[in-house]
Amino acid sequence: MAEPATASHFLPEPYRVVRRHRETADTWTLDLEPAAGGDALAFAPGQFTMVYAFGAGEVPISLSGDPARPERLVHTVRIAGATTRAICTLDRGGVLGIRGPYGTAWPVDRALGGDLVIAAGGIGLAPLRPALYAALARREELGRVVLLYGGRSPDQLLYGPELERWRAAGVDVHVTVDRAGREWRGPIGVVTTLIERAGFDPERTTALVCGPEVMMRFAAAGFVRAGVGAERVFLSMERNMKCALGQCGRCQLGPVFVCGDGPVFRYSEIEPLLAVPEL
Amino acid sequence: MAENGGRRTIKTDFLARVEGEGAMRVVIREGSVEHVELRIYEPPRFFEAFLRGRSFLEAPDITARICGICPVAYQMSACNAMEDALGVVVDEPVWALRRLLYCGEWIESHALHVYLLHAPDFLGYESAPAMARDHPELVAQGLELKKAGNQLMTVIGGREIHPVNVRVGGFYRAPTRRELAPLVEPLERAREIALETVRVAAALPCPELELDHELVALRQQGEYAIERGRIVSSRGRDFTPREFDDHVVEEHVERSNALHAQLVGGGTYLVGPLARFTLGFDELTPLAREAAVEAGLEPPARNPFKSIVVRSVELVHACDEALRLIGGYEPPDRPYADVEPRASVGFGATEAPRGLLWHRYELDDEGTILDARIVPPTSQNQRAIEHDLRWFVERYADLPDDELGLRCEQAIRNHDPCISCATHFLQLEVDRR
Amino acid sequence: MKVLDPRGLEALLEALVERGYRLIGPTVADGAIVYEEIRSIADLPAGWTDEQEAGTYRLRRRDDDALFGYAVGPQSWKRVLHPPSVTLFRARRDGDGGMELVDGAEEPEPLAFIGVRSCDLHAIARLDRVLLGGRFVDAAYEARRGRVFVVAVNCGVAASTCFCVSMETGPRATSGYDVALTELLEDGDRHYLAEAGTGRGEELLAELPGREATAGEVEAGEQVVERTAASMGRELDTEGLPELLAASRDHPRWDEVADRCLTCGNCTMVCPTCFCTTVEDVTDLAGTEAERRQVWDSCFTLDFTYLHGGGVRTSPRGRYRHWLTHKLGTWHDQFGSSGCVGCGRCIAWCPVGIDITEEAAALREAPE
Amino acid sequence: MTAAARKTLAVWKFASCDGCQLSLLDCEDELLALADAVEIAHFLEASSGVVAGPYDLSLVEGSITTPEDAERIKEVRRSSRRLVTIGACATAGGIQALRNFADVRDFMSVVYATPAYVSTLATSTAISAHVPVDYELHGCPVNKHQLLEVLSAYLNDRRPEIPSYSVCVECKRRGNVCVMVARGTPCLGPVTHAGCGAICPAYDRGCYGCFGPMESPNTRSLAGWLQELGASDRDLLRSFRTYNAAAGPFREESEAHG
Ligand SMILES: Cc1cc2nc3c(=O)[nH]c(=O)nc-3n(C[C@H](O)[C@H](O)[C@H](O)COP(=O)(O)OP(=O)(O)OC[C@H]3O[C@@H](n4cnc5c(N)ncnc54)[C@H](O)[C@@H]3O)c2cc1C
Ligand code: SF4
Ligand code: SF4
Ligand code: SF4
Repeated sequence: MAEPATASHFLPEPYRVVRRHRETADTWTLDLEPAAGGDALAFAPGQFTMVYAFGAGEVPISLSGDPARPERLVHTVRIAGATTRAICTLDRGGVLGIRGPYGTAWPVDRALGGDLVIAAGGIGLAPLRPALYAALARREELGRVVLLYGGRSPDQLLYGPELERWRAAGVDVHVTVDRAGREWRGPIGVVTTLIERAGFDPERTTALVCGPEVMMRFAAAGFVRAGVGAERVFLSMERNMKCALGQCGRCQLGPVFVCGDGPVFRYSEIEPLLAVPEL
Repeated sequence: MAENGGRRTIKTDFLARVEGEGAMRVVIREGSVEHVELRIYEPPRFFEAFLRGRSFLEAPDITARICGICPVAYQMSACNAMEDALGVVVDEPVWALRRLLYCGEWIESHALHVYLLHAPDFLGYESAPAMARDHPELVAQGLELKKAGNQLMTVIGGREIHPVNVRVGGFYRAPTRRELAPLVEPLERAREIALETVRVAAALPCPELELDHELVALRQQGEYAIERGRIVSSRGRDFTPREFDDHVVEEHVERSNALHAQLVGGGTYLVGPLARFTLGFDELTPLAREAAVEAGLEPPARNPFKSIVVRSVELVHACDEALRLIGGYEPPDRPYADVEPRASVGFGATEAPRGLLWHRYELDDEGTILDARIVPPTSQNQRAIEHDLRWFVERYADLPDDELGLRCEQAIRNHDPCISCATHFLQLEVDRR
Repeated sequence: MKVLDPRGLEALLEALVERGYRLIGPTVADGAIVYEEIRSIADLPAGWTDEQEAGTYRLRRRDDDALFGYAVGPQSWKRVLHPPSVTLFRARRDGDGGMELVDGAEEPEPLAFIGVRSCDLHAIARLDRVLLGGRFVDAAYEARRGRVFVVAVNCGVAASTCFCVSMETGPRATSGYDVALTELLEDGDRHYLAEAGTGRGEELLAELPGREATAGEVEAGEQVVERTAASMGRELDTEGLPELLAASRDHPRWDEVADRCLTCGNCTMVCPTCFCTTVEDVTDLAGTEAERRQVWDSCFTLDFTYLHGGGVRTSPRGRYRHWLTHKLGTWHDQFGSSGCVGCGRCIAWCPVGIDITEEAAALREAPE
Repeated sequence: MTAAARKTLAVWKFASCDGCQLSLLDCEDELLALADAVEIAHFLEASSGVVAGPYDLSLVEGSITTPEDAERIKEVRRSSRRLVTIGACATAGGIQALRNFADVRDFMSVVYATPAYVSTLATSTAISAHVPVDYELHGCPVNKHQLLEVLSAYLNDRRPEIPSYSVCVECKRRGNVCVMVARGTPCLGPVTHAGCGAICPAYDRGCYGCFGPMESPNTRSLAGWLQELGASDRDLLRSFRTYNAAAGPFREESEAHG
């Protein structure tokens, strides 16, 4: 008779909030450390964890910190409902449950020797930030590094001060917003419009896209139109998920499970699925 | 409360700790009571009207919705009436199961009333949770007792409120012995608590008041009547539910907007624990009888302030009886008797925790209800309640207004009036202040 | 192969109990044959059979007292192996804002499944594939699964809803059992051919009173299974089905079935391979204790695909299409086989008799 | 928790049987903990102590059937930060909404000798028809575990975990044998909102729909099947027109058989 060989993958580890930073009216960045001490879990850019807030629920949240800095886990969370509210309103010192990391990663390495274009919409910049950190760590090996970032309005943009630092570190940062007041100097419009003026070499470009599903569909199509091969465009999907282990069945998108086969998918593979309503 | 010349009006806009919503108004002029009124402003829900056109099979579940406190009473009276109409003979084991379910409702309802609604009056608290701060054990044991009743209803009926297992002819499904077994322990505990309750209740301070109303209750040979029986009275009446109309008239009393039930040639009468105890004392289980005697309670019971003691005695009885029924339980061969509709009239009466609950239905060939009449206990007692109030106010008119008000409320609660029940028959004067 | 008489069968049950197994097997309750704890062969549905149609199931008397003369009922072994409600973990808040997390798993008890049909053996194997053979192992499932002893039964009758032959999952048990039985009925006599599928099955059989089967008996056993195979009530053409489904996402049949489908979820609940779950969080009133429970869910609920801002599969059409496509199509992509084992439960227990074989066949028809 | 920090709870009653608020008192194991966790500021069935509003959470039982109540509910809404309706009466008008399908004057004359005294509206309507409602808990009566879940959710600032799928999901989880399939007993479970724990089928009868319509009720398909099982139009009309008669999908289905 087999003894239970495996420890439960459902059981989270307690992590303590060591820093909270308000990004926008409804979005916070939380730095977490294992409550029991030691290093936090290691992860690759694009991966996510399941974050458990006491009694409220457990939700998938992307890791948004630097994968090269293992002592802290960073999550950027937007309040969407009860669980995310419980996460965002936790005081410093409060404890969350964390398990993971899960899912596929942004293939930053694939871009080496060529250009890397990152297109983000809204909270979609959070899962892409680790990719940007990874790219900056190997800046020398990359051609152009471009960030195309769209937000609803200027006050909804994440990581404001960092955008400047990235610029300084050799990233072409283009920001656009849907609407803005007079004081806004930048462009107004959707991210897709930035693609045309971004100035990258489509032949040797890898594009990483994350944002609302419609935005990703348009942006990915935009890259393809600009000449980037669909197999070099990647996007990160969102589906309801309860386990992240491929067992609750909820995150199916046709033949794939978003939690394990994704969330990062190659556009050439996912495009036919995205085209089907209610899949 | 208003003072105006020699006239005092004591009124409570919201009667608390009763089921349903009502109010009380007493007008005293020059020290003598001019007007006493138990007001019901619970909005009407028209059960008798919409029962017309429904199937006879639906009556138990529909009438249960008259009152969430005593749904089993409604279900049982409705079943009795339908079975009477259709000449259905129900097997004894099914009757036993009915009594068992009904015991659950008695335990739940009496414990609710004794501990959560009535005891705070005697001990001077606004609610049971408030009472729990000073008497945590007392409230805890009351809740435990109440829970035992609810468990019984849940196992047999499927849930505590509006059980789903009762049908005309019996039950949809008879519980197994295995399902009943876990009830024994809590019921044994409950019986202990009930005995303790009798002692505690008997020691509560209690005004002396003797009523001489005619007392009316069901009586059934060999049983402390609950789910069936003939209707008897302390003045020697003895009739079947079918003859109810020959004995009871509903009269429009002046000065009041309510229809008051009266006995033909008798007047004010009282149903409920006092009546049951007085007329069925000999049928209580020995344990319940002993507990009563020890508490100094013997028939006839005529002091409404003693009703809390009588309810406690009935709690002992219901626990004892439930344990006996579970001990001897064999699932009936068939959980229900077959029923065939036909044009007919049927009558049914059972003892709701608050007293006699009478139903009458007229059916057509297909079993569609042509006419329905329901007389719940609170409506029968309304006159008696007002009588108590009058007596009380006359006696204690010199108390300050708020104290008198509180005492009057307590006098009303003696009868555990269920206004939700009363509403659908009472004439209303909706008077919202 | 051994032959047991009813006493030998009883001895088999006793030997299992002696080894510490609780027995779960077919028995009659509430108008159906369900899997519950049994204590002896007297608890088996002797002389009962079932008559099944789309949306209908009725118990009927047989004219003999066969112990296994029926097909599968409303429940499957999923109920035991992947129960309707499981505590994942408990959490307690401690004074300084901390949180203690405790695994909810309980030590499972050893169970012997009596009378597992071939389709259900395959269903268990498919659950194994999902819960044990993927990126992550479901530890609680693994623990329960590892303590099960399987006594299979080769089917002597097929219901009108059965189509295991089409799915190549029966009616003969070919793997996944410790012991497999075939019931031989002859002139009112009942005998049981017993073969072992594992070492421990073999050991067990060796202890039982009985004799070696004759060639004739073995042959009779084969015939039982062949007769059953020949009397399948339904069939499903699986040829190219995953591709067909992938190409049929706009087929008008989906609208037609959505008109009938109640989105009640019964099909998923009775399906022995449907594994989807959700979680429920419960807290006490004081907010210091919390529990997280995994419970059966269904892709027919709106919550299943809920995303902030709206669900993915909101129309009944989308939900039914997902279910059928997953069962017969995308399961292949995900787990290398069909998600359907042909047990027919979803056909019989659909309250409005929607028939997966009929729907799949209709999709083959070119839309008008 | 300090007394000052405790949230206040009020329980209100409109036309109803009292059963839903009794469910609160039926939480014998939790009642005292509840009284600790919240300040019960207004709950006439349980307490004569009344604290003035505003209240953090109001539970409302019962439907609106009189002009006075139509005013009173506005007052309740004004004094409540959150307002949760409990039970079929409050969420759908209850069984007394059967008057909506008839002439209320006929109804009155059946019950009352002097109808002139009775002040009533022609319809019985859900609370949400009069004021905005934060959450609706279904059932005739509500399930006490769900009621506790709602309370604990509001106390802990989260959304109540109350699924809106069919009774069938609960029925199967419970391990009931489907009464419709195995016996041909008409059952409203497939179109009825979960919450009761599928008790009717557990007691060998069909669900009678007391929790009201589920999230995507296909009443037409079910009614068609019930007809095949032998139900007449009249049976169907009665089935859909009882405890949640005025709830949209049930009302429409009953009207299709009227
Ligand atoms: C792979 C992945 C990465 C994500 N990364 C981030 C991130 O970095 N930052 C961030 O703010 N959000 C992220 N999200 C979205 C986040 O998970 C949802 O906003 C969150 O689940 C909403 O939960 P709620 O309980 O607060 O809201 P409610 O709207 O009340 O949701 C109720 C439940 O539905 C499910 N649900 C609702 N919306 C989503 C959703 N969009 N995705 C998955 N499940 C959902 C969850 O189980 C949730 O508990 C990510 C989602 C996925 C799938
Ligand atoms: S196919 Fe049948 S069982 Fe499945 S959800 Fe639809 S109606 Fe329910
Ligand atoms: S008995 Fe009713 S609720 Fe249960 S599965 Fe069957 S149809 Fe659904
Ligand atoms: S099964 Fe249906 S009728 Fe019965 S209690 Fe549940 S919701 Fe009400």
